[in-house]
Amino acid sequence: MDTFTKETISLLALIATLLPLFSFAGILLVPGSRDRGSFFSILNIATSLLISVVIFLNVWNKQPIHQQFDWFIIGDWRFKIGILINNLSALMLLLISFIATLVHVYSTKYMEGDPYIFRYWAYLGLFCFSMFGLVITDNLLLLYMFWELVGFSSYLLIGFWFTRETAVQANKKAFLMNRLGDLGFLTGIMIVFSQFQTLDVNLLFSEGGFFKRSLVQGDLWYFSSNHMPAVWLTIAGLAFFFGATAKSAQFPLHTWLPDAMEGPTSVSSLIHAATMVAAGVFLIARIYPIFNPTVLIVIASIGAFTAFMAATIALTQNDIKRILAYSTISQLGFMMLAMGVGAVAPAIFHLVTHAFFKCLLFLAAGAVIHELHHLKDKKGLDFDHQDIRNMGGLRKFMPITFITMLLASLALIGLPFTSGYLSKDAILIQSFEWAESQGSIARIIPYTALFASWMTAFYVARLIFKVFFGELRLNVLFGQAFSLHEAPVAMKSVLVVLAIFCLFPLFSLNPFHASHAWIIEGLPYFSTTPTVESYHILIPAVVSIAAIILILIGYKWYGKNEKAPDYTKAAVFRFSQEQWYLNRLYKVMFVDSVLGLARTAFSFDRTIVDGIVNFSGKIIIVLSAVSEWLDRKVVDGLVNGVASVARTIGNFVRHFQTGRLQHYLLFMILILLTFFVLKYFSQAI
Amino acid sequence: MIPLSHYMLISAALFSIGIYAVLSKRNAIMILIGIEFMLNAAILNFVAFSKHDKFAASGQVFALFAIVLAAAAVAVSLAIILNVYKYYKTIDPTKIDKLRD
Amino acid sequence: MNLEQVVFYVFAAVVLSSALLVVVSRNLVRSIFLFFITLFSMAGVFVFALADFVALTQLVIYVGGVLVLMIFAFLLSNKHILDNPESLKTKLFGFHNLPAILVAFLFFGILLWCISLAQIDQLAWIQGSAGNTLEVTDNTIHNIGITLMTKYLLPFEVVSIFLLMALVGAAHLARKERKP
Amino acid sequence: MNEYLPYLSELLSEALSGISFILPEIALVLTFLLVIVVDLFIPGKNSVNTSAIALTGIIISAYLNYQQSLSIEKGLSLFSGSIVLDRVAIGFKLIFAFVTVLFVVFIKGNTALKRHNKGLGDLYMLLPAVLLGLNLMAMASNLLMVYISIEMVSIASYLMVGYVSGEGKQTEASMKYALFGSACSAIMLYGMSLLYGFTGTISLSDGNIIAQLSHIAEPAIALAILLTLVGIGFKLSFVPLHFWSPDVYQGAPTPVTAFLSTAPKIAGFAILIRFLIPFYGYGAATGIQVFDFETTITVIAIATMILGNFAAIWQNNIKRMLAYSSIAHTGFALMAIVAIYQNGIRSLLFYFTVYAIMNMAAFMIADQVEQRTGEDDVRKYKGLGKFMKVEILCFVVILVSLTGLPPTGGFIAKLFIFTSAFEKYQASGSVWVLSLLVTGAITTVVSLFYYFKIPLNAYLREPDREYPVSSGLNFISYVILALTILIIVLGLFPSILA
Repeated sequence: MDTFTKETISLLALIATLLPLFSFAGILLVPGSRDRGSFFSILNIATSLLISVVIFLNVWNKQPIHQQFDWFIIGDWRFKIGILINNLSALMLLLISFIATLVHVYSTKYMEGDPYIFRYWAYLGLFCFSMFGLVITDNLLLLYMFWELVGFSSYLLIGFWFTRETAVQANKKAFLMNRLGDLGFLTGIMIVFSQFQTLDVNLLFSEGGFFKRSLVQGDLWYFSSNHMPAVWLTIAGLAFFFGATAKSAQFPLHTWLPDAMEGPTSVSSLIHAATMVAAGVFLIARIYPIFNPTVLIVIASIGAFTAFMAATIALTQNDIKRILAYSTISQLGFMMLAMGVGAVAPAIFHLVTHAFFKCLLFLAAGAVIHELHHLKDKKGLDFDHQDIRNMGGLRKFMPITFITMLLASLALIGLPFTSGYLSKDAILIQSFEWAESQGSIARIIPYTALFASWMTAFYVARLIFKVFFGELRLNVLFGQAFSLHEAPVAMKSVLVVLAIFCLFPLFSLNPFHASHAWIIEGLPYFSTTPTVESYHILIPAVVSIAAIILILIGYKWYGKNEKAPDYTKAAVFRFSQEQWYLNRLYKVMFVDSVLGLARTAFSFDRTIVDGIVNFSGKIIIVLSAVSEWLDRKVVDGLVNGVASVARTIGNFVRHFQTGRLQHYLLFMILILLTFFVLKYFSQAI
Repeated sequence: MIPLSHYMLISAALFSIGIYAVLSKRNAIMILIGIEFMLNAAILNFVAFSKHDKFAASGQVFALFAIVLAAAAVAVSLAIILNVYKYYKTIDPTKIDKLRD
Repeated sequence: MNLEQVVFYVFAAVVLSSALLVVVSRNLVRSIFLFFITLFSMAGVFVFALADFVALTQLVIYVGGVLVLMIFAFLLSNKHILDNPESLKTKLFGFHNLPAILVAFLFFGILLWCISLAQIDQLAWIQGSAGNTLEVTDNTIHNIGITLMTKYLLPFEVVSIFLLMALVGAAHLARKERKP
Repeated sequence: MNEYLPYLSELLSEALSGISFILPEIALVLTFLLVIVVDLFIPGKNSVNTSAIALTGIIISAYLNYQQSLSIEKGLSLFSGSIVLDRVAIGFKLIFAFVTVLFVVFIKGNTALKRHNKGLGDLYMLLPAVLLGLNLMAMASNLLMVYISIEMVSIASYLMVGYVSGEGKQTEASMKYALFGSACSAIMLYGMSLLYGFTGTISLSDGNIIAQLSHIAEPAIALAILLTLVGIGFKLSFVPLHFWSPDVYQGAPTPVTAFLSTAPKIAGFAILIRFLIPFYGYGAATGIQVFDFETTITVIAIATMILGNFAAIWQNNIKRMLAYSSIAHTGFALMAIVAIYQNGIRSLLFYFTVYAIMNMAAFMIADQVEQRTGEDDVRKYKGLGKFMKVEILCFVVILVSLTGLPPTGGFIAKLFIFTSAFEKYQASGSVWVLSLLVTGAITTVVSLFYYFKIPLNAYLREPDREYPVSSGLNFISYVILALTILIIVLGLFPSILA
């Protein structure tokens, strides 16, 4: 298939992009029954997927495709737009179309029976169109347009169940947060344009592009005959990052993402886990040369902090989708961190692996929610079908869902043999290496990330154990025995396909080492930091062992309390013994070699060991409470504060609008004279 | 010869009196009269300076146009004030404040 | 001080004092007649600036047009319009007038300051206007007639449209509504 | 008279030679007269005759303007410097003609105006006259023409606001408007008299006025200029001359409000540009700066943007809200005035075209909603998204454009202005311009708070009452749809205007 010319490939890319738009327009414009559109949408998106595969095969590790034509000319401004497909965009194109196709298939069952389902298909089409456009465009301005359009279609989908007040609120919040971010994006565009007089991504950011050729000398930033103060370079970088912060839900603009879980779960999985939130990361990768070291440190710190903070919050959540939402934020934090430390390729690699396993987690959670909701409706019960405290023991009823979700969880935790292991460890290793070359304070960043990754193991374990192990707590709650069913075939098969993508072989032949993964090798920007060989063994080991220990603690806390008869034969039981073994180990260490109080060994074990476990548990709870408070009060407060300041100013201004003509004239003349007096008697203006 | 500054003085005083009338009177027609004072003050300036602009006579011509335009504006404003009176039974501008924030 | 100056300052005094009386008078009819005096003496001041045609126009249009229009407005409408709403309760320097008085004085002060700063009597263009200055013997009407038909032809024609528009429009507003 | 005799024929021929360049204006005058005569002798039912004549005349005049735009390359000074005809003026004139045509269509679709039992003949009489005034505003190049054209537009506007006078609201609005406006024009006239007194000339096109002003102390000049700006600012309704606009916009018939918030405002900008050009041009040529326009206009722009956007948050009456939003847009456009010597004028023309389209469309939709449901309160828009599908969908696009988000014309327009202001900042490094940019960016976000209310209510809230399944489309709906599509087309292909 190497015979395609550049023109053909650009044309194909254009077709792949326009097909979902075609389903959007077709469904909305052609009238029909309320449940129309599913076949049409799936057909279109599947064709897009097929085309994406062709494009990918033709572009990957070959010459990038770049086609342009004139867009508009006003005065001296000549805008060209076109299509730029390099490794990065070909990969993204494939990823998005693949996951979108799966989610489409899944939705046929998940959204079945919704009275306005045709709109759902239409909105999905619009979303896919904007996402494809965002990925293939070669112009920052057009990128910004698609960026907006992506946001817009996501609001449509979050607010899809608009009769719920919470959905409307969530919608509004997402909208405002993203607007704040867009301000940053626009500022960046303007700075870039005024320095370089072009917004062409290829000209600006390629090897030997304008950014590489511009240079900072002293306080000035030069490019050919233009120059401006060097601080604008930093501001531009920060501005673009701010834009990415909103879209990729980084601190402090992350709060919209958990709220956005009000939308249908299939939407959450496509948009708020796999694709749209990754747009920020994609943007950073696309314009990477713009960031100077100062901005990169900011990116790394924000990423690490976000990863840590979101992980602590996820520890105490009970809504299954919120846990996953916070874990998404945390993982996006990892990607940002990777960007900040120069590990662009691992960041994109993590983006890809994360897209698969997080999508799977959401879809599996969706299957669980779907079944419980079904049960709720059928029996006329009243309980929260997204609360993990109401679940339990589901692995008996939904074995396939359980196994696939387990695989995805292991990938999220980053245990060996999964895809997540490869990408996450690549990030951690590079961040440690980076910290080595940066100096002591910078070490905080990788250690924070490390800690966050341990917490990930714990909350994921908690989620899995609470949902799938033990007894169904609804039985206790309502005093009768319910039985649930496995998800329908359409949903189940999607889960299985995605589960395959959570394993290592598709990404790297070596299950323990990511450096030869084809995605990493295919992407530019290898880090310049020196390799520290010891980290390549030490870090994966530390991460994996700690993760396993934490899973066991999780099991002790959340899985063991249940008296399931067949536990003894399950493989998990052995692990529980090791947990016990570990407690003994602690006891020996504390009792013999440190404290030497043999007689009260057992009680000491109880107080110290459990105390420490409990204490650290408490600290984590406090920490997460603080984070959540910060989240709710400070960040939301900030948004609300902005709104209330705006209202206060507006109200102040309004007081002058008394309705009386002479007041108006009086104020007018007074303001005029005041201006005059200020200008010429006090020199204030 | 009367110095120009004296004309300016008269016009400034007349203008300020007009401003006062516009801001304080409780009758829309008095406001109109105040506006006429302000216009007359401006016209006086034009006329006074026009003395030194014999050929172009910009000032005097400007004054003529201003007088004519003012008359038209007064006619329209009076028609409007009459309409207001028809609905509010008053022309006190402090009482006509239904449109407000 | 010669006779010319004396007469000028008398006119000026009449202008200002009658204008002040207009704004402090509580009776609307009296105000309007004082307004007539102000406009009339204003025309006198114009004559001193050698603008006899403008003075005439002032008399014809303002006194003959505007003032009559105002009086007609009273006559056509209800006579209650003549009841001055402020006549009963307010005094000249009542509290509610205070902002207006302050603003008027502030404005006056700033105007005086600017006029003195600008040194009106020594303006560059006036210094250089020898030969372009009106004399008492000059006839301004010819001059204005010619400039109106040449230099100011466009404004002159536009104003005619303007007046027609204002006339028809004002007539529309004042017209009684037809019964539907 | 004898002094003039030698020059008389020369003067006359100069005056006559200008006539061939004001054909669009002559067409308007003829239309004006024809409308009056026809209205007088053939009073057609529902004013079909007069509206047809007015519309034809305006379109002919627009066509003549278009012809001019093809032949005029550089500016022509006509009628002894009374007016200047250049490409910028023609651009403005075409925008005015476009808005006026929309206005005629709008009047046709408004039942309140149609029911007016004094007939609409006089309203159609006003249209060519007000368009003539607007055209002159775009071309005026001496203080006399500035004054006359502003007055002409003002008086016509007072008449239009009070036209129906079927209820107290409208008469109140027209009285406030007329008295506030007359006071402002009196103040402006005083300012002009001072300018004339200081310089001895009323011409704005030669540098003489600046050369004379440079001999005078700055505060005196500043006072004269500020007083003159009062009259211009009344047309633009920038702070502190905005007080009238919310009340008047709310009270006036909706088509009139739409027109007033569009054409005279844009014309005010045309005048402002004419007024500023000698100051900027002469200042740049000689290095003499007689008055610090940059700071003054920057301060005004910042205040206007803040006031317009922040006050709009509180409004629930749709017309008041759009009134404040138009104040906010004035502030934004002033940003381009500050940056005038860069790509300023071009971007300003684009901005105004887009603004005219979206503002007219927004008011048309608001009017349609009011006519079909009787609501002008945004909180009562609940559930309208299902009832008036097409109109509300268009409204959302228009609001997106008003906010300045892609892919609409409003976005490109704002981007142009931002970019030229940013270039200005780079050239000057002034803190004021920077704060202007910052204010512009922040208030853009603030504007979301109120624009967002409409789709929020229309789509995301359950209606309080039952609507019929759907309301049909009338010809105004198609006009709205066309304007909306135009806005998107301008957003995607801005070059079609260049």
